[in-house]
Amino acid sequence: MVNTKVTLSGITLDNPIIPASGTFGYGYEFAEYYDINMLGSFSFKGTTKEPRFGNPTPRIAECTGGMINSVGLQNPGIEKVINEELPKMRKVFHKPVIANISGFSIEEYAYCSEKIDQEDQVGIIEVNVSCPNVHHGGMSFGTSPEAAAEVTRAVKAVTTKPVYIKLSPNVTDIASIAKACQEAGADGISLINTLMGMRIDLKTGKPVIANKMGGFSGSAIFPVAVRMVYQVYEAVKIPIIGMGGVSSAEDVLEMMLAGATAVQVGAANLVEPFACKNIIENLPMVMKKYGITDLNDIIGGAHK
Amino acid sequence: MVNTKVTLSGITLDNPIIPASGTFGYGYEFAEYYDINMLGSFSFKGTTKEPRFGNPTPRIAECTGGMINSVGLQNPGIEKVINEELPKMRKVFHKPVIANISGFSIEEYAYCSEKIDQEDQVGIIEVNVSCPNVHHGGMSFGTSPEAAAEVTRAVKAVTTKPVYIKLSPNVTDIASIAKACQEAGADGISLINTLMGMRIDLKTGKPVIANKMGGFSGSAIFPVAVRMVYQVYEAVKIPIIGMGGVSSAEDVLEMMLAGATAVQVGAANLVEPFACKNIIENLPMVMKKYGITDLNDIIGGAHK
Amino acid sequence: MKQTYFTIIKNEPLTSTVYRMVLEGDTSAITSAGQFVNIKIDGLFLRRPISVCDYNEKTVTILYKIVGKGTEAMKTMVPPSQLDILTGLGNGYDTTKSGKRPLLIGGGVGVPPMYRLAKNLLAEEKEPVIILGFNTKDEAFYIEEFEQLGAEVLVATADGSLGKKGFVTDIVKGLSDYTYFYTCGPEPMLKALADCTTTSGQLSFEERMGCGFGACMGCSCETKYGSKRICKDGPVLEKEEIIW
Amino acid sequence: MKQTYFTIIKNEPLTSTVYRMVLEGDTSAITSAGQFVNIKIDGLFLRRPISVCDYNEKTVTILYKIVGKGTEAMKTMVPPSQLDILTGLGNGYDTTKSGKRPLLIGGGVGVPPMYRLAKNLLAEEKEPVIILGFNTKDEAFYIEEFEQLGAEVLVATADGSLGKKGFVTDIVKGLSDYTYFYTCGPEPMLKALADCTTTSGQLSFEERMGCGFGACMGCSCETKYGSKRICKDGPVLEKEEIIW
Ligand SMILES: Cc1cc2nc3c(=O)[nH]c(=O)nc-3n(C[C@H](O)[C@H](O)[C@H](O)COP(=O)(O)OP(=O)(O)OC[C@H]3O[C@@H](n4cnc5c(N)ncnc54)[C@H](O)[C@@H]3O)c2cc1C
Ligand SMILES: Cc1cc2nc3c(=O)[nH]c(=O)nc-3n(C[C@H](O)[C@H](O)[C@H](O)COP(=O)(O)OP(=O)(O)OC[C@H]3O[C@@H](n4cnc5c(N)ncnc54)[C@H](O)[C@@H]3O)c2cc1C
Ligand SMILES: Cc1cc2nc3c(=O)[nH]c(=O)nc-3n(C[C@H](O)[C@H](O)[C@H](O)COP(=O)(O)O)c2cc1C
Ligand SMILES: Cc1cc2nc3c(=O)[nH]c(=O)nc-3n(C[C@H](O)[C@H](O)[C@H](O)COP(=O)(O)O)c2cc1C
Ligand code: FES
Ligand code: FES
Repeated sequence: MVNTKVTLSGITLDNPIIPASGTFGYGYEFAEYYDINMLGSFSFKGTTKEPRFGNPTPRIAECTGGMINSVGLQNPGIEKVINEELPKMRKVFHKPVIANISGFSIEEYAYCSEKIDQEDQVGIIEVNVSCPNVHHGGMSFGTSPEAAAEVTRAVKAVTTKPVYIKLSPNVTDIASIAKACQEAGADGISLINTLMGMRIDLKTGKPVIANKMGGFSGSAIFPVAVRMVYQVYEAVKIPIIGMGGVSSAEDVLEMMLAGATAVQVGAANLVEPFACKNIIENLPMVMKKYGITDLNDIIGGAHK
Repeated sequence: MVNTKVTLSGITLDNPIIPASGTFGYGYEFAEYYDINMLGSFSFKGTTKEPRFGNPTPRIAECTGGMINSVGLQNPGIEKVINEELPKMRKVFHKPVIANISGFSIEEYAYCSEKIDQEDQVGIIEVNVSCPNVHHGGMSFGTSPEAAAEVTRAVKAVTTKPVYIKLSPNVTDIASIAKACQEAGADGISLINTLMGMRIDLKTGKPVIANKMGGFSGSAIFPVAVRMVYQVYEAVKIPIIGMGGVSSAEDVLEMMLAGATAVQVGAANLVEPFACKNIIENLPMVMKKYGITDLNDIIGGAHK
Repeated sequence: MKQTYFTIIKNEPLTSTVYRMVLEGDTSAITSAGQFVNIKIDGLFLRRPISVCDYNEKTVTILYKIVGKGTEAMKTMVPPSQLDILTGLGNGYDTTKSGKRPLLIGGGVGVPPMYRLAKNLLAEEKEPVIILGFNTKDEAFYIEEFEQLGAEVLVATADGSLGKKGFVTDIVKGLSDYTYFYTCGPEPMLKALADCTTTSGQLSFEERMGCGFGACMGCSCETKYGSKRICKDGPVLEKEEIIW
Repeated sequence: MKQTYFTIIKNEPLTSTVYRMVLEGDTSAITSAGQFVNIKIDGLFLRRPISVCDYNEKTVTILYKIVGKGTEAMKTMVPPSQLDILTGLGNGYDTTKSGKRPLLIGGGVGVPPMYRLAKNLLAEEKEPVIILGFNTKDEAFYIEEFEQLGAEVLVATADGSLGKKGFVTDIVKGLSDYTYFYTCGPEPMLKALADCTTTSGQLSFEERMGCGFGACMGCSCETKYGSKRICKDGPVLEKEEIIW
């Protein structure tokens, strides 16, 4: 018997596998295909104050080992999420979930976080300061330590639940941003969001994505994600949820060795609807192969 | 008949294909396999003032769609490059080459650039401010507009040939760095160097690369490279040499549509020794397929 | 939706760029004409969505046009190799609204879903009129197959090399006794049809897809009744809800 | 170096983890024992370097151990599929220095290159002594093949289940009449052999490779005569130049 239980800020997960925000909706699409209660948790679609249609289509482009999306935070807005989506979600998933929150101003982050904080089923609030599709004064909140810290403080001031800040990889110095969030009171760090990427259609000579650029994710970005998780683990003491290109139980172990306590799976869910189920089912076998009896033993193991 | 000739700062290349620094040695390895005079030009291995063995091995790791290297600027030093390598190179390549220069101080950049500037066969000096393996005060010269501009000015002050600054992608705002280089007198911009990446060996639980992190390149990074070339094209007026994951004639066209005047091919040479030859031979056919008669017509085409 | 392995039992050209592939496997998730499958192709990240042209308990037939890497790869596949496929995607056409004499209008690679739809309508003892549009005679396919179903088939080619010279709309404009319409094809054709038809109808849309089963919001479009996902709430939309 | 397609004509297990693959194609670039080939495997970026075990005008034989993704994929390949391979890589062993009675010492997957080397030395009418080291009997392979060459073969296993219990060095220490040595195997074994041998010799090294043909400096190692690339200036180094 192996132990796959891990703990994030006092919340124990049966296993570290968490579908990433934006790739799992509110869970019920997937609940049609398998019992999603086998998941450690899941992070639901990024929520903003107002309803958003998101960016114009095409919003998706193919890349070697990955994809670009520019969905642009399509969501029904915080009221509808709380009143319509969460009740539906509750029927198919009975564990604490991760509420992914986005915003265009400090006030909006605080507003949505305060609201969602009151929802019983929310275990962790994951504050996305990194969406590359939405700009506030040019760059996102996640590109400067000060702005990220400010968002963190504002959200912490109005919430009672653990707050994880989700960082953008499109920065020069990820460690200093993570550190600033920790100092501002963050309970944990989620990383990485998508890399900014672009594809051009040779037939039209124009960007494939209507919005020109979008967020690049999938296996291709895994080495960047592992590196950043490793760097952030050296910089902070709070737990890390690692993600970016994870698509196998082996990838989960690698992320945890780099320093992640739990691991999110994003784009892989889209092309392999059973990706998370398969990973969870394979995990004990792969742990045995590498002589691991308790996942907690390997968190940050590559630093030793 | 299609036209594949492009011009970089007054130097006309028969085609835009240029093997990237560090993946083509000084050319003579490849000259054993094909006549490398078919290339537009090539950028030789990064040169420093002193000879360098580089980083400890293992220096190479496998990734989805790419690889990590931490060669760490192994080279015989500027004297030997000039006295031993260039004479050998001259025998197998008869066109202007690109001299790739690295350094650990402003003085070293200037010293090496001044020396190499006197070599007849050097057409362009490509100043690598981006190598992620070598740190000066923590980060490389390529991570701040000021430092990059300072290197540019120092090199321009002591050289007569076109100076291209080769930028790191591991930054928050590539456009502002490119702009600073242009203002400091750069004749062109080369981008991107490798993304910082890491892999961990599950068998040992430790990083695969002895130096822990290394430079991630290959097809996987193509969407990031296209995006950055596109961003820099909007920010500067000087020509861009685009690179990062290029491995086909189609990729060359995509880079040029994004804004590149010429295109370098790196990691692809290592796994397909005939990559550049194949690309050059396929280029006219692929141009015809997309109705392109003159490559110059498509440079920056995606911005229109 | 089901994820299953299918075995290729036939893969053959219909024209120089359009191929027919017949696949054997579990088709139980496919419930109506106008649905699509999403095919995993080695070396590519995203699956490729292709409409169901026809199916029975054991096989599904798709017709695909070679346009890029994925379809290039499909072209070279030989029986009995296997493909990882998601089936039963999308809403499909609703035949209950057809009336007695619906038009089925397919343009280019929008032709395939019309085949099963025609079969279904004929089985329901309706009298579909099939209108197929192609650029030129050499690119035309499946005309005989439609005729063999016993339906009335009208063809338009842009260059006049087969059937009526012009577009499918030129044919539709000349008709008046139809009760409804179903269509699939390039978006400009869909728009033109929505404009020139005198009845209600259902139109099948294409969009670049991330997942194909409703998870990513990659394929959203705005309709009069709010945002819809082409892959899950579509690909078939009703004429009245579409915002052009 | 040559880049050519080879056709797999045989791919069979020798033990539960070691396989033999025989490939047919243009072997003209292979010039000596101890060279290696670099194999492109679908879905992996880097090629995989494997020593030449034997070759003739038309075929090359390699023995490989399943250790990761690449070798897992090789294991499932079936004749007559094709592989894109770079051949004629590395310097190989120099037999001119062997003297009359050289030792050939192979450990684990270091055994394969010894096979062709033994053949070459025998053809030169020398009297090689073959020393093969394995962990245990079940992991041993190619002993008979070496014996059939007509050479003297000594075996050591770590657990004593076959041949002498212990390491190849335990055998080497008991020998005194040898004129030279050639070896390939895990680095600790190479080091131990360099220490316990009384003659000069040639040792073959492994390193993670980017290109395998001298272009990337990924595989450099420092020697007494400066930096060398394992892939091009090696994999065979002389005992005297090695810095441990
Ligand atoms: C619901 C639906 C049903 C379809 N049915 C058919 C059919 O029956 N027969 C047929 O030939 N084609 C059909 N298509 C179009 C088909 O999906 C594309 O032609 C195919 O994906 C192109 O892949 P590729 O790799 O060859 O081309 P590439 O150009 O290399 O594709 C690159 C990317 O663009 C996407 N893409 C390219 N063209 C389209 C397009 N027109 N629509 C959506 N995504 C696209 C691909 O899925 C892929 O992600 C359908 C599309 C959709 C959305
Ligand atoms: C010159 C040379 C000759 C070799 N000859 C043989 C042989 O005859 N038989 C045999 O079984 N093996 C041989 N090896 C080792 C063989 O290359 C590796 O076992 C193989 O590449 C592992 O690939 P994988 O994808 O299965 O493993 P993975 O662990 O998935 O490989 C990941 C990466 O690590 C590299 N790698 C892993 N192990 C090694 C290693 N020991 N040495 C170098 N790179 C490694 C791979 O090339 C790849 O880049 C040789 C290695 C070298 C350098
Ligand atoms: C289609 C799509 C939509 C996404 N939407 C969100 C979102 O709403 N909020 C967020 O924080 N991250 C979002 N992400 C980012 C993912 O949660 C994840 O951080 C990223 O994709 C990297 O993981 P991956 O490589 O496993 O996909 C989205 C990603 C994709 C592919
Ligand atoms: C093995 C290796 C060595 C490299 N050495 C150098 C170097 O010395 N100087 C430099 O400017 N870039 C160096 N690079 C970076 C490449 O020139 C190129 O910018 C990068 O690899 C992205 O292109 P690619 O994806 O085509 O490889 C090296 C890359 C590789 C893979
Ligand atoms: S393609 Fe993912 S929701 Fe439609
Ligand atoms: S592996 Fe590239 S030089 Fe040896």
